[in-house]
Amino acid sequence: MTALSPQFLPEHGAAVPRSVLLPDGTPRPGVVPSLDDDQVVAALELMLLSRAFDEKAFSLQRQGRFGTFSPVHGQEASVVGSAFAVEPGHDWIVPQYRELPALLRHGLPLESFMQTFMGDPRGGAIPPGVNLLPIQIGLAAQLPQAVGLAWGRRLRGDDAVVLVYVGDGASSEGDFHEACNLAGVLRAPVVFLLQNNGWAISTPRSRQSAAATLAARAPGYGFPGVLVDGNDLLAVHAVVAEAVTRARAGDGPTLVESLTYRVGAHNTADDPSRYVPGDALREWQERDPLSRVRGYLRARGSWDDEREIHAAERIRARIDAAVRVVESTPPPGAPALFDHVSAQLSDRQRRQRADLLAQPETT
Amino acid sequence: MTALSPQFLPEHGAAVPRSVLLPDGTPRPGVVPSLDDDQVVAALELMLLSRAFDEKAFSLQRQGRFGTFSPVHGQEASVVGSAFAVEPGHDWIVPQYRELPALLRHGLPLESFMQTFMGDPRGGAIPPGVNLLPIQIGLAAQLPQAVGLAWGRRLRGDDAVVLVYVGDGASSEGDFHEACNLAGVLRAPVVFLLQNNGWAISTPRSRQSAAATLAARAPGYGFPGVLVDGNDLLAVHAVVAEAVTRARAGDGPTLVESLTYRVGAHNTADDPSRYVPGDALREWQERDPLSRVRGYLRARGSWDDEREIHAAERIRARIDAAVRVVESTPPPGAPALFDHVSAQLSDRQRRQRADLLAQPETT
Amino acid sequence: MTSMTMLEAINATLRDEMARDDRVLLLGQDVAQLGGVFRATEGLLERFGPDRVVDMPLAEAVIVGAAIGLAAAGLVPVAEMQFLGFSHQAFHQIGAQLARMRYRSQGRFPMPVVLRAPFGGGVRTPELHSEALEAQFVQSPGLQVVMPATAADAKGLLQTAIRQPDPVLFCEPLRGYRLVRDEVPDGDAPVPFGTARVAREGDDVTIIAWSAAVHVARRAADRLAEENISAAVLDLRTLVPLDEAGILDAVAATGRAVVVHEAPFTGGFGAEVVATISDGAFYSLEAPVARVCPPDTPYPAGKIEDYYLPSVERVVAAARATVKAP
Amino acid sequence: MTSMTMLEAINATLRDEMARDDRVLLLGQDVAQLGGVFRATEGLLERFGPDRVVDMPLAEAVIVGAAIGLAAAGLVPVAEMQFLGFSHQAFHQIGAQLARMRYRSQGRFPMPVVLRAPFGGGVRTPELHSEALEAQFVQSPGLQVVMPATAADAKGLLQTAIRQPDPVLFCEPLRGYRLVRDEVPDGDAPVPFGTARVAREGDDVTIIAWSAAVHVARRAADRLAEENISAAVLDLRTLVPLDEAGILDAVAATGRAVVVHEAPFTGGFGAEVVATISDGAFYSLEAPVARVCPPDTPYPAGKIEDYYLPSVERVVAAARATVKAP
Ligand SMILES: Cc1ncc(C[n+]2csc(CCOP(=O)(O)OP(=O)(O)O)c2C)c(N)n1
Ligand SMILES: Cc1ncc(C[n+]2csc(CCOP(=O)(O)OP(=O)(O)O)c2C)c(N)n1
Ligand SMILES: [Mg+2]
Ligand SMILES: [Mg+2]
Repeated sequence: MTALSPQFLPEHGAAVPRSVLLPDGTPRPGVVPSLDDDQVVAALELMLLSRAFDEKAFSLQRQGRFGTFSPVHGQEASVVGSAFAVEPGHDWIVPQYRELPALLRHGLPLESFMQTFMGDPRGGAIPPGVNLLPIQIGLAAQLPQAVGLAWGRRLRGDDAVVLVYVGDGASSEGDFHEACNLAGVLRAPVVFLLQNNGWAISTPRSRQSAAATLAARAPGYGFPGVLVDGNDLLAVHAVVAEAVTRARAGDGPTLVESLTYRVGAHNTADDPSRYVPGDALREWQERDPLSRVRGYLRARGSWDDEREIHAAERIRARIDAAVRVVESTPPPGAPALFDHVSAQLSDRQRRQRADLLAQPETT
Repeated sequence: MTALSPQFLPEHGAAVPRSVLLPDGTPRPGVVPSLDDDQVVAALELMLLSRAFDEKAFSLQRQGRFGTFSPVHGQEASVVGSAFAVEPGHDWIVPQYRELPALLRHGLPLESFMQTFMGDPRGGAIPPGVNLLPIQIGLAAQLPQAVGLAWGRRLRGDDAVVLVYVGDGASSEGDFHEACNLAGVLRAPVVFLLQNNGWAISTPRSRQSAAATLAARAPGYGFPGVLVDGNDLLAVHAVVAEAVTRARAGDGPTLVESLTYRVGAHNTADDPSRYVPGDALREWQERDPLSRVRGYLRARGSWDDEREIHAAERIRARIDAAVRVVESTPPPGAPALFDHVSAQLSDRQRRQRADLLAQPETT
Repeated sequence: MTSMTMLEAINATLRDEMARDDRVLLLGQDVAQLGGVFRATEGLLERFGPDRVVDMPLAEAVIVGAAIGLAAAGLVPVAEMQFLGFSHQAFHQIGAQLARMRYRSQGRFPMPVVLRAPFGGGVRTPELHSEALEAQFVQSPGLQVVMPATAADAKGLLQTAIRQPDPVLFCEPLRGYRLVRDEVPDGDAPVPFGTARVAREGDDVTIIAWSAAVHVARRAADRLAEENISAAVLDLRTLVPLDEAGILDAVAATGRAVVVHEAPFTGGFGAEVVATISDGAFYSLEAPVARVCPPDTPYPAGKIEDYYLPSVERVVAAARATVKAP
Repeated sequence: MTSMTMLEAINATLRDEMARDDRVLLLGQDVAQLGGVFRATEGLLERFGPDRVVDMPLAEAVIVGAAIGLAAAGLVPVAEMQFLGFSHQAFHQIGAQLARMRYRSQGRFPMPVVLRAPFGGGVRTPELHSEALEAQFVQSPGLQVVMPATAADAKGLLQTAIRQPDPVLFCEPLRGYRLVRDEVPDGDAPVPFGTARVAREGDDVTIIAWSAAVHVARRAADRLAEENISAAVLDLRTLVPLDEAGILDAVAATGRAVVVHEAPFTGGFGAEVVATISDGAFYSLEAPVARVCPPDTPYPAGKIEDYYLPSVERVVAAARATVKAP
């Protein structure tokens, strides 16, 4: 009885990722890059910083000088390309936890980020004018907040756009649905940047959802969805920039699924060799997002070995300086437990604070 | 840069509802009804019972003899058509709270249902062999449970299908998303019957979601979605029967959006005149699901005034008998607080129980 | 002073606060067009328009989550949970998010958010509508838990809740909405958090309660007076912050106490009250503090609700036993 | 007897229970292929196959909700919340659904469901991983709350949890996973719920604790012994059901008590313990029961975690003061 069969089929969720650059960095014929060469160079340097920081964080962690950290490795184009589509100081970024370069671009001091991963509560401080919500550990909880923020900024009369990150794993949480749905109803100026990196710890994307793509969820919320090659800096940038334009114009949210890969461990405590198939890993390693940008810039004469070496030096110096700063910062003391808990401590909290400070040293 | 624009657009979520009968009950040319006349008569009688019970419940409630009750009025084809597509005693029904006739068909005594709405905990008892989960007040919470049930029955080796109901309002809850997504991953034998009756209390469907249809969410979970005219008994039945067949065959879930209308109050405590536009109401009253079935059966010589009168008498007698039974049942006493809380009461609960029974009468 | 029901006091206070501060906005299920299922927000859509009184999709987590974002954007959201029981759907956005945002951001994002939520027994609701869940929220440092018993306090505490910069769970007793009526001060009359109210003076025993149970306690005190037992009634008003000094003073004066609440016994906030008294008034206490509250069973169906809830008789019996204790 | 860590005991018990009863199945995030982020379920996928050890999508509410449905279908699900903190995302499926299903269906659907959840401090986790949330679950009548401190109890209580027919929240202390090692009985050794364990005898003061805090209490008792204070340590093992008689006996023997836990002070389960003692041992109590627990502040970042958690020194100081009290 085909006249009665479903109008919506699983295969309607399939799509070919949008892309701008071929794997070697050659632009597809006919596409006009949405970033000029200076911008692409700046983006590449941020990607290089991110890659270098990953390595540094792992080595510090192995020495007990850093906490559990989730590297960006493999996803640099996805994070940086999207972050370059919003304006620091005006637009907002709401992170999950694997988006260091986006936070840096928006003005978070590297030192703050490091402090957080070194267990110092003061790392949570976000300087005034830096338009970020804190990194989020409760997966997908950032999404309803991002929608409220976008809505609120519009009510307050500015045209800021909120770019919110979420993982493929976190997209299974109820908060993802509730947030997308509300954003659609309100036509809130928000861009959902779903980084599909193939994994949620050990759970592969195929086990996370039977959907052909996660971008296909967008029509179910009444707004556009786009699947983009997440290892293609220029494609991610262009697609997100278009979404930002729509949002700013009052045309509502977009769901961007950035198809990328977590090339390495979930975090410093993880052993991916227990579950990641070797060939998939190799295949994605070959699609390294940094190489693609290098290829693109080299062909345009805007990048070469010398620049690479200088960039690496500057990056190393910046990271080392940050390590020195945070390692030489005196640790917080017991009173920090009570700092910023609320505008005013209650009588009971004040007594607890006094008692604690009067206590013998803890061992 | 159209080569980069979204592959998924809001308009991809639109669809024309599947239907079998024209408003006057004439079958569309070429469609073969999926129920024979005896079945349709049985369905109509159940719809009539439901309508009659709605009225009775309102009048009892006004007299203080019944609690807050949500009528089925307007949605009878949607509830009954879908319930007729599953097999009592083998398949399972997991209700929201507005599906009385489905529960009756699956074997719940009318008396139990009434007891529940009269505040008697014993109404919650579901007789062995009656394959129902309890009605659900925590909206959408039934959906994850239904998926687990479907999965579990398959693990236990039977081919039962679970038909779970959910409202358009409840479909905004995170549980809707999590349940659909898991069902897709597991290819669980479950049919999601989303009754879009236009309202969640006072909140119109247009304010609930910007999606063109809610059925359009299915590809985002990797299974088929179908929009059906929910006031068309035969269309709802056919569409759900097809989904049940798929589920039973191991081909996974289906999301059925049944487009219908709540013709009346949300419940006995509600005043819809505060928010329901009069013309919408009139329009839908004209699309009464009962009339359509009557028209269909009359044209086939299987229904007439005499049958209608007899049915009404039988129904009234059945309802009156149920009212008598429940009103003459002695009320539960204080010990009922402790019945079925757990297999064994703890020492503390036993003491609480003894204390309570020793207490002076409550006023 | 104007005589008002709690519902009228809440409605009027929301209206006045919205008029006073244009950053205040209301969001929730059915709050705008319908004016709330209990009419707590009636007339506010008409007065303040759809940008400030907003019907939300049926999804509690995004109501709270959006309120967090709105607060981060500089607004003062007052969100309604249609019933406290359904705040469970938003639980992860409350303790781990809303309550911690100021701390997590080290002061960058204070959260002037009020979550209003009706709850409580005695009105024969369907399942999950009546549960007294306050004790599940007090372990969320950063969140204040406010439980008015009177119309005057509903106003005064709601004014404070909206005006101070930290998040508040504001629990409104269903039973009190239309049944509780008292004299409400006109104009500004914010009631500071953490100040319990002596609802009745007394010498022999102190009955401690909050929300609707305060009225049970008062009726019990009336009954006890007939037996020549003079019972004081202390209305805590806010559980977090807790008026420890107020509790200890009230108990020190009588040496005996009874706590009354609608939540189940084990782990109910009554335990904290007993422990607070034990900590601070151990040596002046002449008898164990009695707890009058429901047993450790699920909130029951309407026909047996009265057996479950603390009754005047049970409070009287407990107070009597406490007073008679050696 | 075999010497095992808690993690080994849990892994072995899951394995044995799955072998014993083919209705038992495991579900959770990363429990199958990876064997759990802590390896609690390591080797079980290989042994029992993908129908019985199931990696779930990243969504806690549907993990608990599905477990409810699985139980209704006749299975015995053991679901893992990757961390107790994320059970908040499933909170509405726990107290209002899982715990009430037997009651709601008047006995038709018992819920033999175990929710395993690691939690607790001392291991420098990222935010939201360490919170001690037990007090938020004890107000869910129908739900049992189990908190083993030793490897032997992890086994014995988990055996009971899986075999008895009602839902259990089974909280596993992160700090104990690899650090706690003790002699675990071989074979069947279920530990009944509601029976506290005397972890150490003593005459002067009774220290009451559960989960990882039991070890802090024991170390404090060692330290107190050096001062000639003889401290008993009582490990509650299960909070619901609560071993009231065990508590009262232990406190009656010494007349003095200290409660230790990792959850914030106000409304922590310590309050219930104090209130239980106040109810039942008022006249034998010689000093107020002290509570040693974190302040009413959010669980902090790693560098200040040690200031927050109850330390041996703070327990010693509290016990000493309690013993010296007039
Ligand atoms: C609500 C919640 N559940 C579980 C976890 C534990 N957890 C931390 S990271 C992670 C996987 C996240 O996967 P994804 O969202 O795809 O992000 P990715 O790590 O790939 O960037 C899990 C399960 C958590 N932090 N929050
Ligand atoms: C989780 C939850 N939130 C809120 C409510 C209060 N409530 C009861 S019915 C209802 C509207 C339900 O709308 P819908 O799902 O469309 O079902 P319908 O009433 O139209 O059949 C609401 C908000 C609830 N019962 N559960
Ligand atoms: Mg991922
Ligand atoms: Mg509806």
